[in-house]
Amino acid sequence: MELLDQLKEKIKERLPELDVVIGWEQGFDPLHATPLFMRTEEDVDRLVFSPLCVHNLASHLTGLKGKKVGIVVKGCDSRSVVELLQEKLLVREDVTVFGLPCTGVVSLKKIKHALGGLDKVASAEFNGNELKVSAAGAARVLPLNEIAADKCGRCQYHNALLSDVFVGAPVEAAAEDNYADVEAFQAKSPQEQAAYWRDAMQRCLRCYACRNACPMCVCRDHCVAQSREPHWMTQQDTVQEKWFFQMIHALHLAGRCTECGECERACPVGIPLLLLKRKINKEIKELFDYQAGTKIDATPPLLSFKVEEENINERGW
Amino acid sequence: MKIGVFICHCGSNIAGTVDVAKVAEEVGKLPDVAYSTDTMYACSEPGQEGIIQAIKDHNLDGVVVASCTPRMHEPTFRRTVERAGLNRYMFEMANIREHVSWIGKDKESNTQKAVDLASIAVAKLTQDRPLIAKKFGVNKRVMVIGGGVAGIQAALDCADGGLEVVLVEKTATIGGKMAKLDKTFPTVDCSSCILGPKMVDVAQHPNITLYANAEVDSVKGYVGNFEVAVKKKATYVDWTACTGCGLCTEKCPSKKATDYFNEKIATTTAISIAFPQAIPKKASIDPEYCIKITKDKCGVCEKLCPTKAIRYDMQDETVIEPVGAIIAATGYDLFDYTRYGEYGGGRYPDVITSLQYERILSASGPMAGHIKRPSDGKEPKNVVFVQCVGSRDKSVDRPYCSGFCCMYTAKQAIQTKDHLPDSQTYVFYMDIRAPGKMYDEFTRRAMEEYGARYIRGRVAMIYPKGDKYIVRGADTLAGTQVEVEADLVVLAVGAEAAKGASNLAEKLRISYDKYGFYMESHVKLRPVETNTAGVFLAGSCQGPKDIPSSVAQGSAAASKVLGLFSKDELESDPQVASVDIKRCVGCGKCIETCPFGAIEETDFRGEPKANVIETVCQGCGVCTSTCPQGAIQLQHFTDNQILAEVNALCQQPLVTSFE
Amino acid sequence: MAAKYLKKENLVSWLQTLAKERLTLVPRREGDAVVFRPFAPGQDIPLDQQATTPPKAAVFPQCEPLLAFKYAKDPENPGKVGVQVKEKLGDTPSVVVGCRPCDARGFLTFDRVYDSDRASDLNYLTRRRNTLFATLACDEPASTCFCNWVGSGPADAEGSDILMVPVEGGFVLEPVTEAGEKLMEQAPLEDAGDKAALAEAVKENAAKALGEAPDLSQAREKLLSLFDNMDFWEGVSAKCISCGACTYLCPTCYCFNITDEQSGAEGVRLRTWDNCMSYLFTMEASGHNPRPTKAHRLKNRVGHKFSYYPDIHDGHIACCGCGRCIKSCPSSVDIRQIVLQAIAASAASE
Amino acid sequence: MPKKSKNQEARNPYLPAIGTIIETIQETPTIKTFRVVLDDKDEMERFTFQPGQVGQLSAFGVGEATFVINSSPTRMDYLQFSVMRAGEVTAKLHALSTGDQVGVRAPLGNWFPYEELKGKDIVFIGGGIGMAPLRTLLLYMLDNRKDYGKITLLYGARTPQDMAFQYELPEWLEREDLDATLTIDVEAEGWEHSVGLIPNVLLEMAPSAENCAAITCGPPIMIKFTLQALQKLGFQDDQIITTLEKRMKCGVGICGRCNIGTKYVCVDGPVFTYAQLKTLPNEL
Amino acid sequence: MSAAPGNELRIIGFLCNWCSYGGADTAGVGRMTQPTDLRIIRVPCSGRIDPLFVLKALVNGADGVLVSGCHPRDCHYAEGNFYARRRLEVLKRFLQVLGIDERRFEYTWVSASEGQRWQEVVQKFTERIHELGPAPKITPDQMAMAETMAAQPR
Repeated sequence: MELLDQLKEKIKERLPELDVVIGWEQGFDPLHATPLFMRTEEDVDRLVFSPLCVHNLASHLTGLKGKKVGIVVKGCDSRSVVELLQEKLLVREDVTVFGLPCTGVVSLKKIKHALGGLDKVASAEFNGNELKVSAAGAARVLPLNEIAADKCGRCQYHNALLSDVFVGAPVEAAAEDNYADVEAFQAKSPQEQAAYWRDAMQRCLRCYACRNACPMCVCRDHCVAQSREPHWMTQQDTVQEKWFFQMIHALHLAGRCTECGECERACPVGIPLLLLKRKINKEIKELFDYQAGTKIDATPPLLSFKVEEENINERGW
Repeated sequence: MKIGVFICHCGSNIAGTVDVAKVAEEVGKLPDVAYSTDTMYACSEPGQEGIIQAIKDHNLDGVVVASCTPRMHEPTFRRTVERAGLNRYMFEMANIREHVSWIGKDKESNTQKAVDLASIAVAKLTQDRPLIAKKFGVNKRVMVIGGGVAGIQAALDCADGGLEVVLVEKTATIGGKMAKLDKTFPTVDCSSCILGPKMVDVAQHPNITLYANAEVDSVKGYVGNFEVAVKKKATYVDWTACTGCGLCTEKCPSKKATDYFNEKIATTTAISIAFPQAIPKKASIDPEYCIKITKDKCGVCEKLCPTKAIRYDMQDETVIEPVGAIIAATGYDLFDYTRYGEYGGGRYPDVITSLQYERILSASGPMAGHIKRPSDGKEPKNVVFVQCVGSRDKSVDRPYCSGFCCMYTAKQAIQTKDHLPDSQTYVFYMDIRAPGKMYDEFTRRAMEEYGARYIRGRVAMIYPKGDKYIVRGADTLAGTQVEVEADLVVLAVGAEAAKGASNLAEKLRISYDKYGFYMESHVKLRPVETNTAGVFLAGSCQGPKDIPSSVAQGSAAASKVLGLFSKDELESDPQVASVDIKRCVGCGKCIETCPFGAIEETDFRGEPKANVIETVCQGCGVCTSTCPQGAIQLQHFTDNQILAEVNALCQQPLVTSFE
Repeated sequence: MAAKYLKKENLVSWLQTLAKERLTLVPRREGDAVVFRPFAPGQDIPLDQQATTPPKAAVFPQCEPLLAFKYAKDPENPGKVGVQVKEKLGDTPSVVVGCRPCDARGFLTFDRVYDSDRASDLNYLTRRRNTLFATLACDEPASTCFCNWVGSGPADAEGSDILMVPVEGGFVLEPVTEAGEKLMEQAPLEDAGDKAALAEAVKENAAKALGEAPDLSQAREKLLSLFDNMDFWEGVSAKCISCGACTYLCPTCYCFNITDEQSGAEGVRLRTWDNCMSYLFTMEASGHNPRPTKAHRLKNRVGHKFSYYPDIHDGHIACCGCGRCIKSCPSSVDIRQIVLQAIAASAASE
Repeated sequence: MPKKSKNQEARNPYLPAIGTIIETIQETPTIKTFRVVLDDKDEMERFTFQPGQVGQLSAFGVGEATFVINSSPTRMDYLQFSVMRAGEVTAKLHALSTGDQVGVRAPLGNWFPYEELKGKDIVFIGGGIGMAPLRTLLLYMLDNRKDYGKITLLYGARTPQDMAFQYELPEWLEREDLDATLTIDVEAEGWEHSVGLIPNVLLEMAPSAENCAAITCGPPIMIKFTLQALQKLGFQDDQIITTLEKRMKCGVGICGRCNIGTKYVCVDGPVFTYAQLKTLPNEL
Repeated sequence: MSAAPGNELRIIGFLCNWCSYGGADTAGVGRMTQPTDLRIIRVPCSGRIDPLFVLKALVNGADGVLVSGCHPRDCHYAEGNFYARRRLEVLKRFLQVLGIDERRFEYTWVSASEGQRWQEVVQKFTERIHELGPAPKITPDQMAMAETMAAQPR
């Protein structure tokens, strides 16, 4: 609570010079937080911060261009802000970052699995490393590490990498990411992989929540998924088209994706989209020793080159 | 769309292994193809007339020719369709000769492949749009980089043709390698006697601005409108004041400075003038050896200088020269023979390079034209010439022939005999390359009249024995080992690309081969052009050349520039990138990746947007594949055009078929 | 026919029978989602909660051909190309089993638009006439449910052919239409007996659990009165990310796009779901866009459902209260809140 | 489940009739006119429409776009559409020539209230491609000349080259029963007519508002200032009639994108009086 | 368009105009016999090749895709192939997670003079694709089968 009070105080201090500050508030049920756009002190009083604050609020930044915007970020969210700044998609002076330390957020999908559904949640409360939920008349206690988002288990940046105001005590821990999930998936045969994606893509609705939730998908209104010039895709609802869109999304994020996982979280039909981006990130790391969203003054690896590449073999025949 | 398709027989070149009539028939079934036929020679006069007639008869709005490579006849056919009133970009070519008939044996497969390739061309054409070239003005000034004989010739020809010329020379004097030579083959006439007057012409020509001791720093712009930044390196002497009287060089107490002009066989003073005929004849200070600059003592030259031209605090200075064309004439450098450990690797004082020998032979050289051994000043008796040092040798990555070494070695053998009638010369050679006018006769004279002993074989080793050297090699004609006792060994070191050549090439955006020699546009047909419009080549920067060839290229490059400048306006290639302002989100990724700086950020109603500087854009399309939303499209190679080609080859079936 | 009882264990055999004559769509778990798919023997049929996606696609597919066309050449004159078109109507007899009352009722919103005095959408109507709904009544509302706000309820049979009320051990099936009755004839049913009373209790409890519904009748004028209050709309749309999750999961969202695709000489004109939250929805070729921001677009989405549509269609709200737009919204935008806020805000400004 | 369609005809509203282009006219660098005859002779003979109604032209493979039928119902030799090149469909249409086939879904939408306008003076004010919808009504009125009072036409374009319908302008200028004025934005060589922006020229012409209706169409900015000018001249809101353009797909009020509040431009429009527009929410 | 006769597979090549397309021409001029499966699409520079073209071809059913450009440091446009090298390498590795056999895509560098090298490249790549056989296609039938399979209890 103390952290939250400090945060509110700091936001109130800066609010007069800002058009809006983005944070979280309680959503439609006890398990859902929802983005909060604070313009007045009363708005700030509705601010919450807990492991339920899953949204990466940086996704809203490019839509607020030209405004003085404050944003509350967790460690992972801050990487998106860094990447946006690096790509000059934001003006540094226009953004005030309220950085937080974070020990992890929940995966609502995991809670849904544990509870058998999220439709009837009556209360939810965090107690140390446990979540106490009552749903459909029954109470359950879920340890945080069992319901934490996958990304939190491999988090290397618990604390906001960039902040104008940092609130709270930095978290010391940092995990290693060995891309075990990617490795495991790669162990499948191409046929198995293809079948997996074919099945998953079949239920894709082409709602583009994955794209619009992505903080780095800055084309949005001009996305090639729906344009005729260029006409990369048809509007047919075939698996190929839906799958091809995910390839576009992943490749357009190559060297840019900060692995916030919003694409996957936003997907209403639960397609594990982050895997595709993590695969590319794994390769980008290996090839160029680069991690998106960690340095403002870096150049994304696919927008640069070296005359002699250390890790790419020249592919002589 | 109404497309006409013409399948060329190319005599039997295509028709021999492709059923051209079948191809025409199959492609004719495509919905947009209104007319399809086969033709004997599409590129011939009647072939082209046939295309023009068909365009008129069938009201065609685009043409596909399936014949040879577009790299050959695309321009031809573009002109053809233009003559018929179509835009020249409403034309596509399918390469069914080089890519089909000449490489595939099976007629059926070839025919199907030809159908596919022609169909791709049709698919692309349905997406083509007329493109119109923009005109832009030309700055009729030319820059020549390099003041060797090729550069001098190019500069003089351009200047005589009425152009303003900026000549940029890296060293303190023009003249290049030729100025260092004593005599030239096959006439054995005095090098400086024939070059000197040309150098003076350069100095006196009203149209030529000469920057000696200067280098090109950066090149911006495009044909007709380059902006070249030239860095004038500090000489510590105000050249506007210096009269070249030479008083300073006489009195300079620092006499150990490296004498580059004399190929380091002597030393010079810290303040010096390269040689008596130097152009410009101005003194310059080598700061490394100047006592005043290094130790803040001395200052003799400053006190002596009658025109008060000395400036110890001089800095490098950059000037911007706007020009419309650039001739690169940066010459060559010598192979570093010290890489041959078996020849002493530079440790033996009497094993010298051929160019050092030229300086020894030169009457104005450090030995005043007397042949003496560098080690002890004695006249040599046996002089051994070793050819192909750093030429035709894969082991040092110099597999190519430097071309002129055979000739100058023969010349030096002749000169040796002239200077020292008692001497005996030996020449170890691999083959004698003497294909020029009077060249072979000349080498024969060296052997027959001047007694040079030619031994065919590589030298395996040179080692000292007493005050002499043993040159051991094979005589491959006799099939024996040979050992020759030598007083002086002259290595015919090969030519390699000038140091920094690749660096300059990148600034000029021209390509170079793996040895650093600049790439001409076409080996045979465009020898002085490059693939960058407005940049031309002359002399050895393109590959080793003797003097007549270098001079010829200098003139050739000049004539290309004069031709280019004969128009007041140039047409830009419309195959450039173009921004859809509605789709551009102003992220600047294209600006970041453009290799030519051809994209700039502009403001459109308060939003940043990309803007293509059409004359700078070279049409590579890196921007198009960088832009995620496809807002910047390379005209004539747009996403939709390439996608149409892909779809022509493989497309997903539609969700419903018509039936 | 009166209400009958279907034992849980007999559900599959009924579905098997149905599947012989009709494309039988039932909920199926796929990944983290429950979606409607053709029934296959041996599959698990998750009926305990509302499916992730509604069975909208059964009648109104995500993508369908409106027509196919073909360019044909005149053999005499290859320069003359003719074109033929063919309509493409899907008339496979289908039945959806296990959807919820809100899901089935959603099509009523379609019907008023797709079959009007002005036009009859044959593609839609052909499928509509060939599709039946055996709807499962809800026993307990989810936190996102608000069917009672829009004039419906957890056991609303309107739009369904059979209403299945879940009771201990099985379902009480109530025929709603003649076609539904016929379907029931194929089921291994028992007399409802005292199960009928149990079913009534389930219905009652569910209705009670939903609580009191606010009066939305004034929303029609209130939303219009707020039309020019862009501050309001910017406020409520701030967290929206303009994706199509809400519209594509909505049983009542009926807007669509038409695009052509061609391959060689043949092609199709496709009808695909479209999303009014997309910038492109109203984007004109000139570059002008009457709804340039998400605030404009959300205003139209809410306005259309709660004001413009009811205005044209006898007060019927174009929302079935299923709550999927709330539940599946990546930002948890709550359309209930927006409507209530609109009513409150315009009241405050009056 | 609806058993029977409410719409008795129940023809497929998405199925276009096939028509053949019998003539094209390159009106301006960006506007091309197509004269189309439906291939089915009976259908062509039966075809009727009202001035102001629109049609959807199909370039199969690319898509459909909406254009007003700018020929007059009184002259049914062909249906005329004038297409300004803007997007993908219009680009494809521009590539078509005589003998090519197109799809036609027409007539769609409402029309000018030509019956109610009988006996009134009429002022037509057209800008650029906005002249096309006016042309159909103008021709209709000229063909029923006795039914209407004084008819005035003000047609403006950016430059002389941008002026469409040049083949009939001389006739319009010469007709005694039509007061036609042409204007361009800025002076150009060889231009013998008015120069100036449409609203300014309109104010100079100062047509009387009494028993008069103004019918105007053009780019949004022109409409904005023309409305102001008309108001200055004393025209009431219900005396001003215009026609709207929106992104349309289905053309029959279903697909849901062309609405302004409760009104669907494709079926309730495109013709509105300014008075009607004022009752709609502000979302043009 | 129908696939080629006989047992040809569908292989698409994207070649830069200045080097590799010229190299293929050189091979042709030298009458260097090659398998006939490959269909070449000419682009100005390997830097113009959006990796998505390759994916589009593969998703659309191509059995193999070959990209060839100027050797690094030899780009006609100075830097195009440097960008291409990074993009194509990332693409190649990306395939490992998509279920598209990465051997179906290859990129290489062939200069305009390397006719023989081009011949070898085409030879080897075509052989490789034939070893892999036709690419698995997603057909409606297959989808229906997958659906039935997926409906089985898990």
